[in-house]
Amino acid sequence: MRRVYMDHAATTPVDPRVMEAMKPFFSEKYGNPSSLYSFAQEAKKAMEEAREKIADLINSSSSEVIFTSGGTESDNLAIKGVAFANKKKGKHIITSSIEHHAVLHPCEWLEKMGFEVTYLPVDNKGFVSVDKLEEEIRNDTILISIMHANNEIGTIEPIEEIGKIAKERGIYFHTDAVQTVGKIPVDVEKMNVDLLTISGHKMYGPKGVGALYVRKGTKITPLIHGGGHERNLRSGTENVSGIVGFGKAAELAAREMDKEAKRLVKLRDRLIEGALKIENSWLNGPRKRRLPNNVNIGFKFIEGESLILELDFSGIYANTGSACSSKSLKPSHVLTAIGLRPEETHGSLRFTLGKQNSDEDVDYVLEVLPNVVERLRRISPFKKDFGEYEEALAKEQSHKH
Amino acid sequence: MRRVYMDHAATTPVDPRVMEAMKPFFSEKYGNPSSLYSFAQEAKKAMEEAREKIADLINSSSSEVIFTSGGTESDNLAIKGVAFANKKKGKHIITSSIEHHAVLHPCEWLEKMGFEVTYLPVDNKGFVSVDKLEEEIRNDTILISIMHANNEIGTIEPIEEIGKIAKERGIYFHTDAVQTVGKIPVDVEKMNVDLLTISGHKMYGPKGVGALYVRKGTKITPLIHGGGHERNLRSGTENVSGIVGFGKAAELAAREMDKEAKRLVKLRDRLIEGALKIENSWLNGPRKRRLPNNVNIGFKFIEGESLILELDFSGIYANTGSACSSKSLKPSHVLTAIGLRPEETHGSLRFTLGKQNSDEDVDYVLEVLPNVVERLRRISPFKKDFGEYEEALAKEQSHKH
Amino acid sequence: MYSDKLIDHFRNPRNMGRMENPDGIGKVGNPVCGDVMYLYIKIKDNKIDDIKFETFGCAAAIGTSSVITEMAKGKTLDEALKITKKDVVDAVGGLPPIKMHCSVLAADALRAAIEDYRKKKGSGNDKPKDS
Amino acid sequence: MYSDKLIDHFRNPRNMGRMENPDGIGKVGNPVCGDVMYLYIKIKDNKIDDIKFETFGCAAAIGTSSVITEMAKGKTLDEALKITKKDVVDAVGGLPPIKMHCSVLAADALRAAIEDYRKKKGSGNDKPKDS
Ligand SMILES: Cc1ncc(COP(=O)(O)O)c(C=O)c1O
Ligand SMILES: Cc1ncc(COP(=O)(O)O)c(C=O)c1O
Repeated sequence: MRRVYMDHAATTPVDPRVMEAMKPFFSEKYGNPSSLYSFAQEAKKAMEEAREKIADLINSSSSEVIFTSGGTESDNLAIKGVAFANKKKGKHIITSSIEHHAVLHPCEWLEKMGFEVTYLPVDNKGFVSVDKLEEEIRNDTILISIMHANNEIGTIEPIEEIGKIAKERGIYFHTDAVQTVGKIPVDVEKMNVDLLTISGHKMYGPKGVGALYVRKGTKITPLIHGGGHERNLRSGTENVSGIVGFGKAAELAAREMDKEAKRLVKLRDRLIEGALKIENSWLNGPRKRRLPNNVNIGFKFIEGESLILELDFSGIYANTGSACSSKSLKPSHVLTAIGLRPEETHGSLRFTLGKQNSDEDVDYVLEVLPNVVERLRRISPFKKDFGEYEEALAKEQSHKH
Repeated sequence: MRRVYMDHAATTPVDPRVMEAMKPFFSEKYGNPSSLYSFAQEAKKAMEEAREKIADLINSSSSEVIFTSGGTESDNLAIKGVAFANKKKGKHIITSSIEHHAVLHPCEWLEKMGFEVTYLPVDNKGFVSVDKLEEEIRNDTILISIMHANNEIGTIEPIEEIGKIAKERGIYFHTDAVQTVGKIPVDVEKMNVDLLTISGHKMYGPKGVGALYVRKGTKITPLIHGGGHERNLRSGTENVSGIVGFGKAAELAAREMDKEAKRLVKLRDRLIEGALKIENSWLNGPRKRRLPNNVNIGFKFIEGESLILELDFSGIYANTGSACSSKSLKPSHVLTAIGLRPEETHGSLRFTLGKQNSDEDVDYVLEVLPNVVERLRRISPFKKDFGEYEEALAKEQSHKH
Repeated sequence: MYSDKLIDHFRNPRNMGRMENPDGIGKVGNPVCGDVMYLYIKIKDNKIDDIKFETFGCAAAIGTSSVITEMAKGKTLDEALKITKKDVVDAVGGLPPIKMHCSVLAADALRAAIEDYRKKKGSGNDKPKDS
Repeated sequence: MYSDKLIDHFRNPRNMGRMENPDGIGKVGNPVCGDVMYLYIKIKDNKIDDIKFETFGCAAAIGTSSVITEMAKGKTLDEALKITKKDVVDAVGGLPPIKMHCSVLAADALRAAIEDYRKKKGSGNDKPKDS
């Protein structure tokens, strides 16, 4: 059976060249970078080279790159770190309602600790309004955190503009760039950001490694205290093999990203068009200013988890914002924020393309998908409209009287 | 040149069998364990098997094992997590003065946040006094954190006894078992601990993965908030390959640890005896209740960093508590706590043995070490005593008058 | 995550589809929450002679709907009413904890369909069909 | 971490050892901090005719001690006094930031030795040896 992995926003395979680069650092060059002897200094050197590569990819200096265990930790470090270090200056944070949980949940926790957070709404394509953001700035606003691109619906936010405002007002600005670094150009100078989150496993590096860009001079408290690694901002023996792999992934991305993005845009658009031919379907997120690899289609009358499983039987791996697929049984906060009705959020299907995907993969998905949707609709009681259910319910009830 | 790695307390190589177990999880079974489709569920399954193996090694249930990025993060999660979750109950924490910085620095940070911490002294072998600890317990004590064994001088603390007291008094008890898990038996039931820190790379697993045992019912706040992984206690896409490797390492340790510990004790004792033949040297830490792999010798009149480099030239990789080798230029807090004078702390040399080390390695070290010490003493101005320096200084100064 | 049994019922649902002129309909769940089950029954000699379902929902919802139709078919109404959520869970070879509510839904749908039948019969609004 | 040059001086220290009857001794550093340098000089025609060192400390301390003896040897006292910490750092091919204080120590030791010589000479406590 053909296998088509289209869940690259969830995670990516490790590029074989990345694996090759990592290999020596498990059982051969296994020294602890903090150790003094030559043998361990090899590990240290490799780690610093990786740092340079990450820095190059985002146009920062390498001393501004802090390695972490992943995107979630980086987001937590940025948000809690700035909050704790600047609480004397103020207690107000601005973010959006479509951030990843790795941003939203630290914010919610900070609210319990006495901070105040404004969650900006977005429009029906997922865009944050720069004007609205500006209105919400207060004298005690210490941090703005707006993601570079949304992981579910692919919306690319107006980061440069927001950065400019933050800079003018002297407010720290963090962006979660987990879905963009290595996929589209990211430049911390142009974007005017003070903090930027990267995750290794979203860009063909290994899982368990990430980075936080921290602009020189940014006041930030560590999340993990200890031996003083990473310029005292993140202690713990460094994941050397992971960092080396991450560095290699950055090097490859810097070289190959532009061409790959162009290729993916074509696949993406073909997939979107093809999927929208299925009736009672719609595109979530914008057509323009959208991640090159993101496709998110809503299908009426059916539910996403069963869609995912049906596709799985055909070797297609995709994702959904359906509540039934989540640990919390809550529908996607992103789809809700762009105005979908709850029953519509359930039928969303996300394909995120990547290096392995070809034109043939898109053909295959477009061949399988209509049948799958059709089969589930046959099982569903809603042939025409969700409203039918409510009507039926109302009739039943009036009947009883 | 012969290469003798004797810094296993700093980090260990990845066991080839561990590497073998990890391999498929980089570029083949790379799915995100949170994803629904069968392909990703393979990763999830492997991760849960690893969790079982860790649980088996420490006699816990697998649902009590939380994966983290390493020992430092686990220590931070345990200490800050319990402190934040129980601050209404009290603000007092008891720890020892010889804990790893991954425990001490979170405690110091908590002091800034309004908590109060008692740092227990230790005796001249590094043992915490159980009586003293009991005296320090207050009504508002919420956490006791005492390491299982010290990473510098190998002292194994009386954890069972302390655990019993903590249990009686209803105080959470955390132990940093980074240096013991996989080396000597660790049993969370016998030890009466509520939280226990493990690090993968200290037991022939990969760097960048660790675990925290959290006894069922323990009130603890997450350090890293986000997607709700690890029973909501530690969010972030899981380091699947690392976790699988860590699990394999635990499986191997469970099987091989007893035999290996016996072997290492013999090497250790031979190395201690041989090194102590060098004049003006002494053993740091106890003879009994000492880690099977730890040797820590002090040499007068010379400094540890230059010792490390000299040994490096002979292919021997060791460690020191010398200030000159540390990022902070402060001498080892552990050696200071057991009563060494500052000038003595500088001349400490730590060898920590491991799987690769053989009798021949010990022979080689015992052949090289006396020459190295002798050469550095020839360079040193202190031929007989550090006192000579103070005398000379005093003489010079009286001269001026 | 799911048992082979459940997957089989999801992929090859038994008694799936709409029923014309059912003797009872059970409609449970809510599209807002993501699971809706319609269960249709035809009764003959106080037994479930035919049964069909339509489900909007996850694989567990579809699988449990399918399995309960198999379990109920041929049973007397009283027997059918004794089918518990646990019976459903066992019949699909177990469910992940987070999906347990689907088994409740299936049992509820059956109960609702039977109640609907009894209500209609009792009220005489719809004459029960006997042959 | 260290340059090859520094490592060379650490492994093959020049002018190492105690000097009997030096004309000046510079003792700097503190064993408590982990670095102590003793610098011994012999003066002839106002020039540093011989120089020796003893050092307790890290590789950087030993290496910079060694290199400064090479730099100072043969220089007039005034020339020697002009050797800065930067000259020492350059001469060992750079030092890690955290080790910069070692270069200061070496320059200080030389200065202290020359001062010691001048003091002794001036005070006449020790007659300067001219030949
Ligand atoms: C936008 C965004 N932020 C943060 C994260 C979390 O990153 P990680 O999985 O590396 O913890 C993800 C991915 O899950 C993401 O898509
Ligand atoms: C006793 C002890 N605790 C904690 C740590 C930190 O563990 P990790 O290196 O995995 O962060 C170490 C090792 O550095 C250790 O020896």
